[in-house]
Amino acid sequence: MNKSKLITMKEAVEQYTYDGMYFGHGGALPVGSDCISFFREMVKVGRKDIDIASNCNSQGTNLLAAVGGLKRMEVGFSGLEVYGFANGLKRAVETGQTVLEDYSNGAIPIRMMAGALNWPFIPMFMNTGCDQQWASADDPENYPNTKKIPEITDPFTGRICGAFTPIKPDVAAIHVTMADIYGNAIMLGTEWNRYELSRCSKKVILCADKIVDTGVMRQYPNLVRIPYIVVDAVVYAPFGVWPQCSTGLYDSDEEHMYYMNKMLKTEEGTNEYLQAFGQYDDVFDYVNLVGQERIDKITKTDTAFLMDPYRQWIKTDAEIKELLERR
Amino acid sequence: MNKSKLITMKEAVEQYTYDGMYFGHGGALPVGSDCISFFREMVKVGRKDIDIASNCNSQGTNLLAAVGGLKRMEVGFSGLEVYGFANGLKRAVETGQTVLEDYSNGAIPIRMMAGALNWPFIPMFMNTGCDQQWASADDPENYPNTKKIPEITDPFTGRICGAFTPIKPDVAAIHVTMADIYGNAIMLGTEWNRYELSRCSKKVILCADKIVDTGVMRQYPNLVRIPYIVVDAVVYAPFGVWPQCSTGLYDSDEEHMYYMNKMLKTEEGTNEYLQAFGQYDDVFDYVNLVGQERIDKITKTDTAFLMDPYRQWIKTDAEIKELLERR
Amino acid sequence: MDYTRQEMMAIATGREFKDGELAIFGVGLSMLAGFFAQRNHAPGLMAFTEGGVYGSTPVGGLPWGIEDNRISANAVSFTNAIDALGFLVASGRVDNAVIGAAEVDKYGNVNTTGIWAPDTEPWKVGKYTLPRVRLNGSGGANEIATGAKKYLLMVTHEKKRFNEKVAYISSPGYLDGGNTREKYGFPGGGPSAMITTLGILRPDPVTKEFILTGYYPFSSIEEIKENTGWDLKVAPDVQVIPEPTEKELENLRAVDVTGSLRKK
Amino acid sequence: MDYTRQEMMAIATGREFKDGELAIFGVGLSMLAGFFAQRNHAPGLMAFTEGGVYGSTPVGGLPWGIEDNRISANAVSFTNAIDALGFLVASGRVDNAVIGAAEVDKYGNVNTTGIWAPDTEPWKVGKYTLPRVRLNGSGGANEIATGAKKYLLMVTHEKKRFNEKVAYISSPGYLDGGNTREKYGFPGGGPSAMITTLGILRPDPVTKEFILTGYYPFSSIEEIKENTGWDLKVAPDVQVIPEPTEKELENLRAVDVTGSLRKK
Repeated sequence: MNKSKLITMKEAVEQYTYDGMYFGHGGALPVGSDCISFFREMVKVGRKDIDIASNCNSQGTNLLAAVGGLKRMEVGFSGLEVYGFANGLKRAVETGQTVLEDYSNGAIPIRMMAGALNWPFIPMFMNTGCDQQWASADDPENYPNTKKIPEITDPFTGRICGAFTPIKPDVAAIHVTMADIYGNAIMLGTEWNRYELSRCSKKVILCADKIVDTGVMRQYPNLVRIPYIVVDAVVYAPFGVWPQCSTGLYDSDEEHMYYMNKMLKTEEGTNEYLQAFGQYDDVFDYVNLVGQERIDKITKTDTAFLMDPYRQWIKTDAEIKELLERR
Repeated sequence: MNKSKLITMKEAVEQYTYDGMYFGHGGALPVGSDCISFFREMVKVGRKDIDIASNCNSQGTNLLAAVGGLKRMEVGFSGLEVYGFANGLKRAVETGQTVLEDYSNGAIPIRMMAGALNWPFIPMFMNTGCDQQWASADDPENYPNTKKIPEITDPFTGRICGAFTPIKPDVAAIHVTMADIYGNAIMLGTEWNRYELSRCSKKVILCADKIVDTGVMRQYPNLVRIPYIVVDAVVYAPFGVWPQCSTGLYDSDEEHMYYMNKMLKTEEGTNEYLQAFGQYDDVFDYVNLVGQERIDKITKTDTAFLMDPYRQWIKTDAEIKELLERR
Repeated sequence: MDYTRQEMMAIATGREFKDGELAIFGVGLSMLAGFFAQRNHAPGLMAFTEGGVYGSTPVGGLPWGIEDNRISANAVSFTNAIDALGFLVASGRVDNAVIGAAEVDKYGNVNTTGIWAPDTEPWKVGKYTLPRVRLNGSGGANEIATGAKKYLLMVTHEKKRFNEKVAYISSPGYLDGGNTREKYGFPGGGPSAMITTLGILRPDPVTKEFILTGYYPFSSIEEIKENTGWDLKVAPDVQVIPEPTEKELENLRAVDVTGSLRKK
Repeated sequence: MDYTRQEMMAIATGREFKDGELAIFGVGLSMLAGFFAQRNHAPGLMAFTEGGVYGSTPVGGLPWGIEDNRISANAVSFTNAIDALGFLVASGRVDNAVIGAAEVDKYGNVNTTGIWAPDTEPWKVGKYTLPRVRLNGSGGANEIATGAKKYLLMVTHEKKRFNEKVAYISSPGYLDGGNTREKYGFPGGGPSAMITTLGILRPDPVTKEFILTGYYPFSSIEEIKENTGWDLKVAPDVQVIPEPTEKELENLRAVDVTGSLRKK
């Protein structure tokens, strides 16, 4: 723990992502914490043919699909909950641009855990006896499919269950509430699949709403569910989850959620959206784009008190800029 | 979350434990947090024929074995680390009183996780190709044994691995640093297997060093790895890990660790030990038995600062007595 | 009394929850039904979300999603998806739950994945063609369908949604009826009722076909049969479901602060 | 220079660790060797414990156990056993590790489980008889043996501990040598060295039999062969292992604050 891993968003996307990679993101459900600004950056530099292991669609995958960058996706839930269908992804799937392989919300994180454990396969009673088992978008000619989730016999009781493959992404970008420069991270709110994802991916990039001093880790080591040893890079990503919510820091931006999803319905709308919200230089510039008015509104969150114990350790923008320059 | 689950140690052992039960405990490693005073109470009331799933021996299992109450144990590590062999358990195994079925420290928690998931079996590459697989204390006549960890073929790659049974104890007693009366709990220090154990057991009793107000849970919900819904009873267990350590609260009592283990070497020594340290009425009486001198020594721990954020929510003994009386 | 069909459905659903049960709800309607039950008659109902949010009630209106800050503001515990969907739901621990459906069939199988052009459904053509309309996938409903001791289907009663056979089974009910579900060893017991905007259907204990067991004061057996895509059988003891009591309506509306169920 | 055999063994072990490696040590000797390496030449060595204690160094002396407060006082992260032993060790992520042994054999198999009366060993009699002396079991060493990319065996060099075949394999080395280990698909590569109080043995690349590759200034090939229970082969390029440098000894003793290795 003797080397800073803090790099810029631009550097992270340049150095760690590439066309055709198998990518994992996390991630609470559609409206919860996900590394949305990391997806924006990937879209900005035109990453394509991305294969994604996703516990759940978010505005990030919705955007990547809308620009045609998403080749394939394994996912449990492809909508936006109360905000409706994810129009960008929906369009990509219906036109055949994105191959969507369906699992459930429970199966994806468990397959990531199995990847972290480096297990050969996992025997389970979920996703069987239904079209998650019988229909395979990767192998559509064979229905009912017997290879996606093959049947296996429990050697102890003789019962039949389904065998699942583990997930081991090449790269994962993970939103966290706070991270230090070494890669120790604290998440507030549900972890969803982020803990398992940080262990099953070959490379891990943290997108942190706040960069904090390591002092907070030593005071609250039980909160540090992602320690430095599994992390390759740390990115300062203020409002990186916007327009979705980051527990403790800001609420969902309802207006923008609807607006963004509406725009992603068509190619033209997507271009228009990117003209307005895809043009910025760095994260500081991006925060200006989000704008003070929106920020004032979304940071009035009922969950703000959850951040109180940690405020003394938060680094200012000036300090973060200095840390980046000092490298 | 509308009902107090706080009961006394005596009530917990009376109401939830029974001869012949399949019991889980947790538990860091031998010298770390385990519900030692719960074991003392089980010994006091003479529980016997206990079958234990244990990630690791501790002074609790060492004591239970020493009095002949341990029928069988599945365990990863049966010693006391730098303190040497666990003499009570060692004696019980060598005389054939306790059947000890060996697994590793990794396999036991994973089997508990599989129990929590209610999986049929788990395929792994650990504990195979060695006597954990070939030697079964439950079925000693068959060596090499093919039923304890049978071979199974990965349907995706054809590789051979071992199939393990899940663990689902009837009852678990779990040491936690802090619990509220509803059963929400915070652990400081490594969880070891306690999280999985709280999910795989049919009944769960928390043994808490401190009883706290629910306010601490609402301030630090990410620390609450054991929520009320999986908990049946909460017991106030001050110095409940003594002579082992409870991170944030007290260190190992080195002198007593050696002394206790030395006494457990023989039946006579065990009786003498219980004369001195097995006679008390309730947990308040037990704290007197531990004694102020020892308490002063072990509470001077370098980990004390880890408790600082939570002190304002800790209930006093008087408040706890009132909560117990008010039922 | 003045109430909407949606409110009747939410109250009828809420009545199925008993005090002390372990329960999981999705967002929207099903969460309203659950928190209504907790407020009305089941104060000890233990609810959690798919992501492992425990001990909380929504603040500031219904959450936009189940990991929204509105459900996170007063939690006692945050864990993760494997905890909630794996350890608690898929394992068989949950007592009761609610799932929604775009399409259901007479054995309680649920489709939330896609709509196919006629006669292009995977099971008809033997391959997995692209859906005409991509829906949301199974989400956590598959864990509920395979793991919950029992669960409720909450569906707007329209003919296009109630079919002899669903295009795609996202979450298995009783599959082809009878004991065909048993083959898969699911820890859960299967759907105990379809609670709709028109009435309540429950499975025949042997054939597992859903039959009409209750209708609302404002609906009728005839209306329900007309809006069901299979030849719906009617239970000999079919009953009129009591309309909401004043207390029930009051409690539901206290939960539905934004009045989302009152829109007709 | 004045140093003990235990100190030589700890330093020789520490030399095997490179900067930036992910490593796991047990308590006692192996932890001393590891923290010595971190202090001496591998400041970026990333060490953790079986229970998931990350980023810490011992305070107040060597820990009594690996979850002792002495190793918990300055951690940056506490997780759990599945994280450490499952996700990091058994999975194949760990670069190097140290395990101890009560008994080893010529293929690097380790026994830490029991001592049997002569000719009652399970593999000789075809049943699992009671051990004469019950030892500690495999602990987390089995995960290291099956999962670590490579690992070191640290053993006091006595004839009774170095046998043709161990009574019980607690943690597999190369099993019967050659490619017999491969059948089990372990993610890890097997033991890379036995570092003893008398010298260093390494496996032959083909037969996997451990042969003598180095001895200390104070030991000899003869002494080592005499203290080994199998017919120990000697590498053609066997070397004298450099004695501790002043800096090494200083750094080791700074870690071994209680002088536990200086006791002869």
